[in-house]
Amino acid sequence: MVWVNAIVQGILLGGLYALFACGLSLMFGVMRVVNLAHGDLAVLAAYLALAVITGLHVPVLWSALVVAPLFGVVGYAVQRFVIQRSLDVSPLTTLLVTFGLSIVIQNVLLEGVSANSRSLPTGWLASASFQVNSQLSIAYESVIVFSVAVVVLSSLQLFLSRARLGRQVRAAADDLEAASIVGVNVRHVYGIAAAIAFATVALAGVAFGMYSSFDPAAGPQRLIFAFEAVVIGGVGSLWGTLLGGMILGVAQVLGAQVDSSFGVLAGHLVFLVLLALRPNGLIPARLA
Amino acid sequence: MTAGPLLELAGVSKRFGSIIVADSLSLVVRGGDAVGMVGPNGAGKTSLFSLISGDLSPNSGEVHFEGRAVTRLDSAQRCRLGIARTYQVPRSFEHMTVFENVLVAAYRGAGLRGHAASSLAAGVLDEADLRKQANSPASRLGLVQRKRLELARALGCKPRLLLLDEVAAGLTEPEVAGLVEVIERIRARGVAVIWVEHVVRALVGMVDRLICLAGGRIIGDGEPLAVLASPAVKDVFLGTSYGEASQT
Amino acid sequence: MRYGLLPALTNVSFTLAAGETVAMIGANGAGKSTLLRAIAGIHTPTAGSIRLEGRDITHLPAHRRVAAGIVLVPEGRRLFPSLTLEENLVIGSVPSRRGSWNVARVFELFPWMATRRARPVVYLSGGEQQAVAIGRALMANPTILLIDEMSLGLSPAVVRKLYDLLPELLAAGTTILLVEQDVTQALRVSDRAHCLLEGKITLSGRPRDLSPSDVEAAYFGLAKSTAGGRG
Amino acid sequence: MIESAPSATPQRVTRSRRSARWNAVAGAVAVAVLASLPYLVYANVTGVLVNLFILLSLATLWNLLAGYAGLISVGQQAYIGIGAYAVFVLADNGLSPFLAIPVAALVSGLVAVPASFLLLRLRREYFAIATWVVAEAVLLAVLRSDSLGGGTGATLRGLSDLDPALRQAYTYWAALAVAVATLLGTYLLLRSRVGLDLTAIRDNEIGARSVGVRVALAKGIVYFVAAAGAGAAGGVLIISQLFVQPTSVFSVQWSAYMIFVALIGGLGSIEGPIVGTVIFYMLQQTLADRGAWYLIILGSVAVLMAMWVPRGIWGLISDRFDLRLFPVGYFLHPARGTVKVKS
Repeated sequence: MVWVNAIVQGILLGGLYALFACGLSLMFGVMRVVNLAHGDLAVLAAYLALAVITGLHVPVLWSALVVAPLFGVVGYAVQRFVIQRSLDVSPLTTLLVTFGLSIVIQNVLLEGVSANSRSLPTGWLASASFQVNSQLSIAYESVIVFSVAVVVLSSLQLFLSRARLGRQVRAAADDLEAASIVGVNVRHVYGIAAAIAFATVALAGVAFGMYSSFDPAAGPQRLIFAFEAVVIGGVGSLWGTLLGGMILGVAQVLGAQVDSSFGVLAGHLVFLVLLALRPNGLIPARLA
Repeated sequence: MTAGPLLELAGVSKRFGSIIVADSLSLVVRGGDAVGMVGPNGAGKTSLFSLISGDLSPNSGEVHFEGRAVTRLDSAQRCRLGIARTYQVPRSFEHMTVFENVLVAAYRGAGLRGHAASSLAAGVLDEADLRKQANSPASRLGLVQRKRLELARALGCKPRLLLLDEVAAGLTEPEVAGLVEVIERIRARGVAVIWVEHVVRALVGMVDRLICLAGGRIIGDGEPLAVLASPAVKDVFLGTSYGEASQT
Repeated sequence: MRYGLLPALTNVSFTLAAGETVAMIGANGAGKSTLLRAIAGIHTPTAGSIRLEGRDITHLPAHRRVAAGIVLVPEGRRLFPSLTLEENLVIGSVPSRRGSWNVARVFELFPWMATRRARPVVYLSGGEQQAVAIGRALMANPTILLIDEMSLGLSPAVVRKLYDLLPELLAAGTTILLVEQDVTQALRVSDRAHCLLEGKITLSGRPRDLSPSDVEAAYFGLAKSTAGGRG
Repeated sequence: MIESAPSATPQRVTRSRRSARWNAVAGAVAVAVLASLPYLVYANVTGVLVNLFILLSLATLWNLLAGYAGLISVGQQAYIGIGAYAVFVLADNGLSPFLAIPVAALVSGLVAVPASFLLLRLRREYFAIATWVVAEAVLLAVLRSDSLGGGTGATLRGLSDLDPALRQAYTYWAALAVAVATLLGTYLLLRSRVGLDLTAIRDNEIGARSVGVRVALAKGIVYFVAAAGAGAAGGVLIISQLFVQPTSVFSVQWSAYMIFVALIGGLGSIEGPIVGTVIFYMLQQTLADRGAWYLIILGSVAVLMAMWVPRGIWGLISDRFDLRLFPVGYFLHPARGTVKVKS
């Protein structure tokens, strides 16, 4: 029963990782950019949510409705003015530039809010859970986060497959030049993809802040977990990302079951082994 | 010298998804041969070069060089065995000087060291008429000089089989004549040459065998003018019913 | 329309009149594709200018040229593999230009498409893919349609079928610039033809005024007098 | 039979356009002056310079990876940490910490060999993050190890009976030696045929392969050298601090330092990281009492440089003055007089 519990918790944790990963996956799938500042953006979003909650006295879920759209706008601007420019220089430059942004965000946070760790106040949700049986209890929070992840992934999937703009995103991901000659404004579409990615990472940041405490240096590990989920699941495949997140979550929780300090390491080892065996991920697929 | 063929392709096929770039190709080239290759866009000429040079590995079939199976060797290994190629879009080392570009080839492709390597490189630059540019970075060369650098770098590998992919494209008439002279000299040293070119007149003047490729298959192989005159080849180049059109 | 210098092209100038079909023939490597891609806005010419109805569009990005009515059917089809057949057509209407083309009319033109509308395009044959590429371009209601190597990799029967569609497109007043290796087909359907060799126009005229031997000579670059010799 | 090379006209090859003798003399003088500093200045100055030398070594090696082999690693801190812990273990077993530095370099290099089999197969984005994951995995393994002190860290033994002034001087010389060895090693590597291979690979990997360059081998050599150098720097680090704390020695902050320094100074030249280190040092000193601001400014400058001045400050300098302190090129001259003539 201990193991069943671990697997259930791991799967639910995987929802959070998938939420982190879908923006990364989208940006890599569409414009071949790995945003190394991804995790730090999530942490930044968590701090912003905290400011909204304490400033406006609203519950945590409402703060997400403020932070996510704001991040969307920022994402569009960052894509058009920073990432696009570095893409024009060389693909290596995007890595260096986003890494630089990562360090800058971390240290701005460090200066602005100190290194103390914080967490988002979730009120009664914090301790609420339902008991499946004597050994298996599930926290409402994890269920909410998992559901949010599934809803976000489904909406994204729906957007890409049905919406006019979503179709343009897929076309630009398939063939940049062909997209431009059928009249798609590729730079705008890239901006839209980045806006979505930033909005989802903001949601992930808020969810993360509900789940556990955070501090300015928490970003890189979020990035790594997100990337591991993407690679395990297969780049550009959204449902693969959910699967990847769940595999990573289960590996971490099972690892922690063996030895409390072995959890994260177990996740890394699963990732490295899979990377060695299948460099293209479990479900190699095109976007959507 | 061995009596066997220099290069032998046996039933080589290569697909990219549903596109077939080489359809069970078989081909024999002997030492010192000068072979021209023509074909419409997408006929698979450059892919065939890549299959010979090792930039691509075939889905099926075997490639033998001097009697040795090289199908599973990469392009660097094949180069060190004596197969050198040029690329249609030059792959110069932009931030290195012209001399250094060729020197890498002399060190690695030809396996020479020290003075022997720099002598070879210098000689090759003379041959390709790039001696004056020896110390300027490759990024400063114009397109025509870049094409010459491609040739020089391939020669720097001291190949026994040289694959030339459109080295004459964009050259003026006298430049093409000069290039043909250079390639004649290379041939005279016993190096086999396979030359893909759209400037058909450059080819016809120099090769003693012409291969026409279409749809990943060989549709003509033999004496150049005879190949160009054959109905199958005319069909591929000038259209399905060119004969009909010319009668009206 | 005027057109100038690119590395692969030297000082090429020509004009298109509304409603005519012009063929650009020549061996590969002659610069034909480069020319079409420059008109479509993928490359910017190093010198010279491109004008559409008197307006200078030399520096207009590709997607805005589509909105202005210049639409390219690219070499190798360039369909979107992760989009279905119908989506590949629908995305052609992104610039939302006014006109009579829509999915239903494309299906009228190619009835087989209707039954396979939800299929990914990778499962279509080469000829079918080419038809989708043409349909996609028509969805933008082009005033100038640029067609690059329509016959490439297709069987003669399919090529003929595709070319037989052109008059129907022309009926809508569309101007067509064809780049083609299949000389016979190109000459059959065009009002005027230019032969491009090594980046220069070497021969121009109405198809009926061009003799087959002139075309052959211009095409291979073998001057008639030396074609028989080795030199 | 095939004739050998086409006959070459008489020629002579040098490694720089001008004579490099004065560069060598100036370099030797600079090293001699730096080496005599412990006799001339207070220990707080040499203490700062120790950190500067560590950074210079790391940035030089990262530049070798990224600027020459095109390998963007954000996980070199793995080898810094391995080097530091190797010195700790060796000193614990009675070896002098100073003598342990070269051994630590070797240990780091040897760990890099199996890692390189996994990492060098990956494409650039995958490579970057996988190096980071490897560094995290090593950190987590160290945290779990009681014999290495776990999360609390480890204190270096074997230097307590040494006079503090002498210890500081020895530490300074060790740091200087590692920096000089790194620069000289990088210079010699780039001057060798491997250097030519690397430049060719960076400019055009397919082209390099097509002229016979063993791409995987060349990248493997660079990865090994960069890991060994980072290990040596880590060894100096533990000696200078007498203590190693795992989350700090394995911190990605190290990657930030080396990347920013190399980007600002200029990727793809030996001089770039030297220039970058000096700028870093000046900025750090100016903003010393303003916490993390120097990193924020440095990071922002590095980002802007990467986008708008990809070859960095040294790129601007060398373009304007045609200057090279470390000539690694080959120049072909017509022969003069009796110098090596071959017909």
